[in-house]
Amino acid sequence: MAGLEDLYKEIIIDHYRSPRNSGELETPPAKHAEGFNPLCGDEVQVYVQIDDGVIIDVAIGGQGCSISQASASMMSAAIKGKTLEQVDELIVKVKSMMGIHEDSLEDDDSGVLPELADVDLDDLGDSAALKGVAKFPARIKCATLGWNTLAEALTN
Amino acid sequence: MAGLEDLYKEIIIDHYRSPRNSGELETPPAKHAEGFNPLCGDEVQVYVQIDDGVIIDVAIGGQGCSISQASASMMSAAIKGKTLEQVDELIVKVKSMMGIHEDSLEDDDSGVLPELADVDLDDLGDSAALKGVAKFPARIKCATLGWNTLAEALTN
Amino acid sequence: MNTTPVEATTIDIAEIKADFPILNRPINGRELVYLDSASTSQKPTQVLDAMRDFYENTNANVHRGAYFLSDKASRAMEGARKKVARLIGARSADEVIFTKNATEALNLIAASWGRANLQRGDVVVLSVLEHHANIVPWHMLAAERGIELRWLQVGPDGLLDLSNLDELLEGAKLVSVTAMGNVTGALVPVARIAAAAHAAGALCAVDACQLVPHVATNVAELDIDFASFSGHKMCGPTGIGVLWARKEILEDMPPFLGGGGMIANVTTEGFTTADLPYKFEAGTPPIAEIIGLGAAVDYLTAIGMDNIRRHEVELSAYFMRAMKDHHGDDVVIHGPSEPAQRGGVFSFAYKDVHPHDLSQVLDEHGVSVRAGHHCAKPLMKELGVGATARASLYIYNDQSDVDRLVEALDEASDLFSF
Amino acid sequence: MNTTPVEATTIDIAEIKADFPILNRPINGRELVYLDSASTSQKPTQVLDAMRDFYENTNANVHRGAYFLSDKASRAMEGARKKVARLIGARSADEVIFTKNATEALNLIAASWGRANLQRGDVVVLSVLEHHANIVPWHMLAAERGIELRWLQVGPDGLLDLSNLDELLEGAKLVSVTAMGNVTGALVPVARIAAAAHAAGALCAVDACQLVPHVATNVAELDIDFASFSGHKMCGPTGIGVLWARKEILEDMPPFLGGGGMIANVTTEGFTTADLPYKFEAGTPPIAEIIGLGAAVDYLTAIGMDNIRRHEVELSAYFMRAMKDHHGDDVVIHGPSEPAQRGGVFSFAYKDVHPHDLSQVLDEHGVSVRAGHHCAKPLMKELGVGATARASLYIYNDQSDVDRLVEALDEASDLFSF
Ligand SMILES: Cc1ncc(COP(=O)(O)O)c(C=O)c1O
Ligand SMILES: Cc1ncc(COP(=O)(O)O)c(C=O)c1O
Repeated sequence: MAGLEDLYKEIIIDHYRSPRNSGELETPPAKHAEGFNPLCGDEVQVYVQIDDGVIIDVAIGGQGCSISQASASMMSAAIKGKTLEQVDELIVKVKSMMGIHEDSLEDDDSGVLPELADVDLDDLGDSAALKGVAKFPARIKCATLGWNTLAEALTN
Repeated sequence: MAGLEDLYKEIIIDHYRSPRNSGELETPPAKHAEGFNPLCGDEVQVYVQIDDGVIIDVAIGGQGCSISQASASMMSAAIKGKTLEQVDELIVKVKSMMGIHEDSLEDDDSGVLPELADVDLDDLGDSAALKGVAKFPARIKCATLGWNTLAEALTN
Repeated sequence: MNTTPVEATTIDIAEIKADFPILNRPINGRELVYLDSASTSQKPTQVLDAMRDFYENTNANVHRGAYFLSDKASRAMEGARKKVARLIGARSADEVIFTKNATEALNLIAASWGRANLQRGDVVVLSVLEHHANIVPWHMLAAERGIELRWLQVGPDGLLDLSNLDELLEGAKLVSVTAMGNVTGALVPVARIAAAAHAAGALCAVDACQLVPHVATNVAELDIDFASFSGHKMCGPTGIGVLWARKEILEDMPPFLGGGGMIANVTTEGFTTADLPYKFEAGTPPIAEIIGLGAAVDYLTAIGMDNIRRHEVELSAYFMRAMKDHHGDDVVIHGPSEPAQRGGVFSFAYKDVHPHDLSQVLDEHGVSVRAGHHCAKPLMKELGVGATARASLYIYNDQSDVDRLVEALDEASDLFSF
Repeated sequence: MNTTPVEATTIDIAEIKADFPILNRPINGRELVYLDSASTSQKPTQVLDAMRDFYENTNANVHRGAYFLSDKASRAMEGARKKVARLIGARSADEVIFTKNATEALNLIAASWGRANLQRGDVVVLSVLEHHANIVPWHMLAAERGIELRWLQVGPDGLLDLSNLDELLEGAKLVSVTAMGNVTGALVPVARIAAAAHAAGALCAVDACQLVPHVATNVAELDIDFASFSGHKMCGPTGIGVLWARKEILEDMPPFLGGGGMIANVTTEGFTTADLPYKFEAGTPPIAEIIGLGAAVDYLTAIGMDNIRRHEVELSAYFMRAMKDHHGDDVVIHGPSEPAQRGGVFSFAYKDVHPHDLSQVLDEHGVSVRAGHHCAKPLMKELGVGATARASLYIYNDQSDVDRLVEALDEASDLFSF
């Protein structure tokens, strides 16, 4: 089993203590979504302001564990100024970094961890520090909550 | 485990093959009830004609296994001409012969058979031959179906 | 265990028998011949070990804990869900809902999909082959909602009569049928019924209780909409059943039972539901039972579902031949006479001995055979009997078991001849 | 095992620990300290053996077979029903209905009794201490029927505020409350609430999930009308729950799920129901799980419910003292401060470390503690938190387990201090 130092990297604790882009944006014009992790009660709010296919502003809020809140903060920093296409790519990248392949019926574990795709972590910024979360499957939902909520906000 | 000869006594097979008092009575004046054993599909019909607290006529019908049908036949022979009080006593007697103590929360078996009450089997007539059924708990419901249906007919 | 089925051309029944400890148990001094698998199957050591191992090494509640044991338990449970999904050809594990038994799965369809989609006068088509589990929930809905039930009948040779299927389907919203009758073993052409249902604008629900344990099943190929089955009939434990349905359908259905695990949020004012499959799994799931079912799927898959079916068809042919050779017209077997058109489930009459008495006498010889209406009273009425004796076969039965039954019948004859 | 409880004055926890194989399991190199019994308990060898023995020697379906195994299985199941009935002081085993979990039992009350007895505008009184299992079924009924829900609040020290009970009960048909909160361990004066309910013409249902495993329970003395609990929280297996209710009430209730076993007769036209308790047990019951629950009742009874309660009160006192002594104001424990007014369930906050992170760090030290909303979001809102860490005690916990938790908290402090 992986040690806690893989999970609680200093940069993660830093985002947790001092979340970037904390706040709200006016809706409309901003898009907004609210994400719950029903299993542990984590909550994330995501506001994105889009102009001509580019995320020109972002704000986040919520409450929850260090991983969920730090991940949302890192996400907000990573997407600012990116095009929607770039953001879509980032979402896929983060998920495969966590070993998530939607709806796969293969490898039914029973304790074995999924092989991690050899993902190019460029562009992810601080989010790359979340790589270690994949070794703690119970926390993957925490780490992806912000990204899933972003995806929902974009389709709203 | 008890042998089949305790269950399938000759007199039982005889009642099964040639049920006594087979038929129907007109209702009213006769009282009637229909009993099901939902577990095995056994059915018994009981008709009783009561005059001044005495069972002056009885008829039975139904379909089912040898034990259920023979027991109903024996029952019909045992109650004819008896007073309602005597019939109530008979019902209790048959049940205790089977080791049934309604609603008792004691002795939760797991295979052990209940102690049989030392019942005086007089008045039961041929029904006394059903004593052996108590050793086959799965068949007790067959043996008591006729008697339970009688009790229901009397309260109708 | 292996997930890609390796199909041996033959299987060794003696080896399989050895996996089932109860089959070495003496009953009345004779080795047990268990012929009641249509009611519940026996369990192999592999399944019992998987559950024991779970309780002794992993036991914790699922989904709501970050700690090691809880996470491991959750993953073991979700792993089992995938195994079940693969076994029946589901597109996604999210389509697999765990219930306590097939009966709960069928009630879930009626109570959730039924209440949301059926109004007074709407038609549901059933068949007279159905088990009470696929009848009573619809009677309950009929009493509450005033829906109309229509019935497919059996034709000659005990097969379902589909000649008036299109007529019955007129205006129907659902047809809900068994894939294999639990009294006579009659196979039902589910794909054909589903196609007719869809053509008529209806959905098709299949009671797969007797199918999944015995015949390779692919819900996508059958093109059905719902399937229900029980773990305990397929070498798994009691206390676990499965509802499969197409995702689009499940997503539109309201929740069934309410409680922990099936919610996204709860306030004193109301609640919102969790995503599939959890929306339909209220409360602590039957965790060890789900893991046991996963082990049962592994067990059956390792033998190979096609091998299982082949064995049962061969043994069924032997069964019918041996009964005929030995007892001639004294034995009447209900249902299809062609082994290929049926499962290894044989309701039979023997002389005029009542089924209940027959079962008692056979038991005295160590042969376990069920007697009764088999929770199919409408079919009993069709057959014109109050009850039948029923012998049903599975992978751990062989010709010697059939021989023991055939011999024991002679004794019944003696006992009831005076 | 013994059925008349022999109450020893002291119990040997080391001896009890040895009955639970999982407690010898190393987690991250340390012996497991399991502090999540409020979620699910561990299982003693005696219970696992009883189930294995059933599967290996008796397994058959119940009630519908005359043969030896089926009869023996049926009697074992009914024997377990009597054990449960005796444990809770029921008048008759017919009052004990087996469900898949407590959640199903609570849904049964709402769906069957509720639909039959509640009309638009009728009032059901709940409390903010409730688990979602005793909330969501009533929300579902409210959405369907327009019933009104009223809520008892918590007062100081986390106990239920009963000052406006009579007011809330005005016009109420039912009050449904937990006997012991699963977040804070707060004991609820059920007998007093039941008396007030009856005086107001209402019935009283009790969620006894956290009571029956920990405190001697007598439904007749409490004078309540319904009680629900789960086997898996009281040393029994998953997949089994209990609904108890007074016979007169059960007899008047319509059936819940339909299918085999719960009918007297079925035709293509309709059906009639079987007698109690079977009327509410559709389909193949969780047979092995019922037998496992019976063995769990034997296990608890042999230790003695009063001894169990005494041990937990003592250990709770130690828990609160040790936390205070070691961590002072860094730890805040929610709920009653008096051990006699609570069960051994402790939701606590530690500095500003999020509960989820806390649980993760403790797990690293082999200490299993749950973090989350514990399926009690309305109470979380009352407490003003999104989640708590929760440590819960049972018979196999002792002071050394508490010590391990206390020490591990120091590590959390270190990790989150930069
Ligand atoms: C107070 C209370 N009620 C209800 C439940 C639900 O029990 P189950 O999940 O076994 O149905 C629980 C446990 O989770 C509980 O603690
Ligand atoms: C065809 C069929 N449907 C439904 C059932 C009900 O299954 P269960 O009792 O496991 O819910 C059975 C088995 O009894 C069956 O054979």
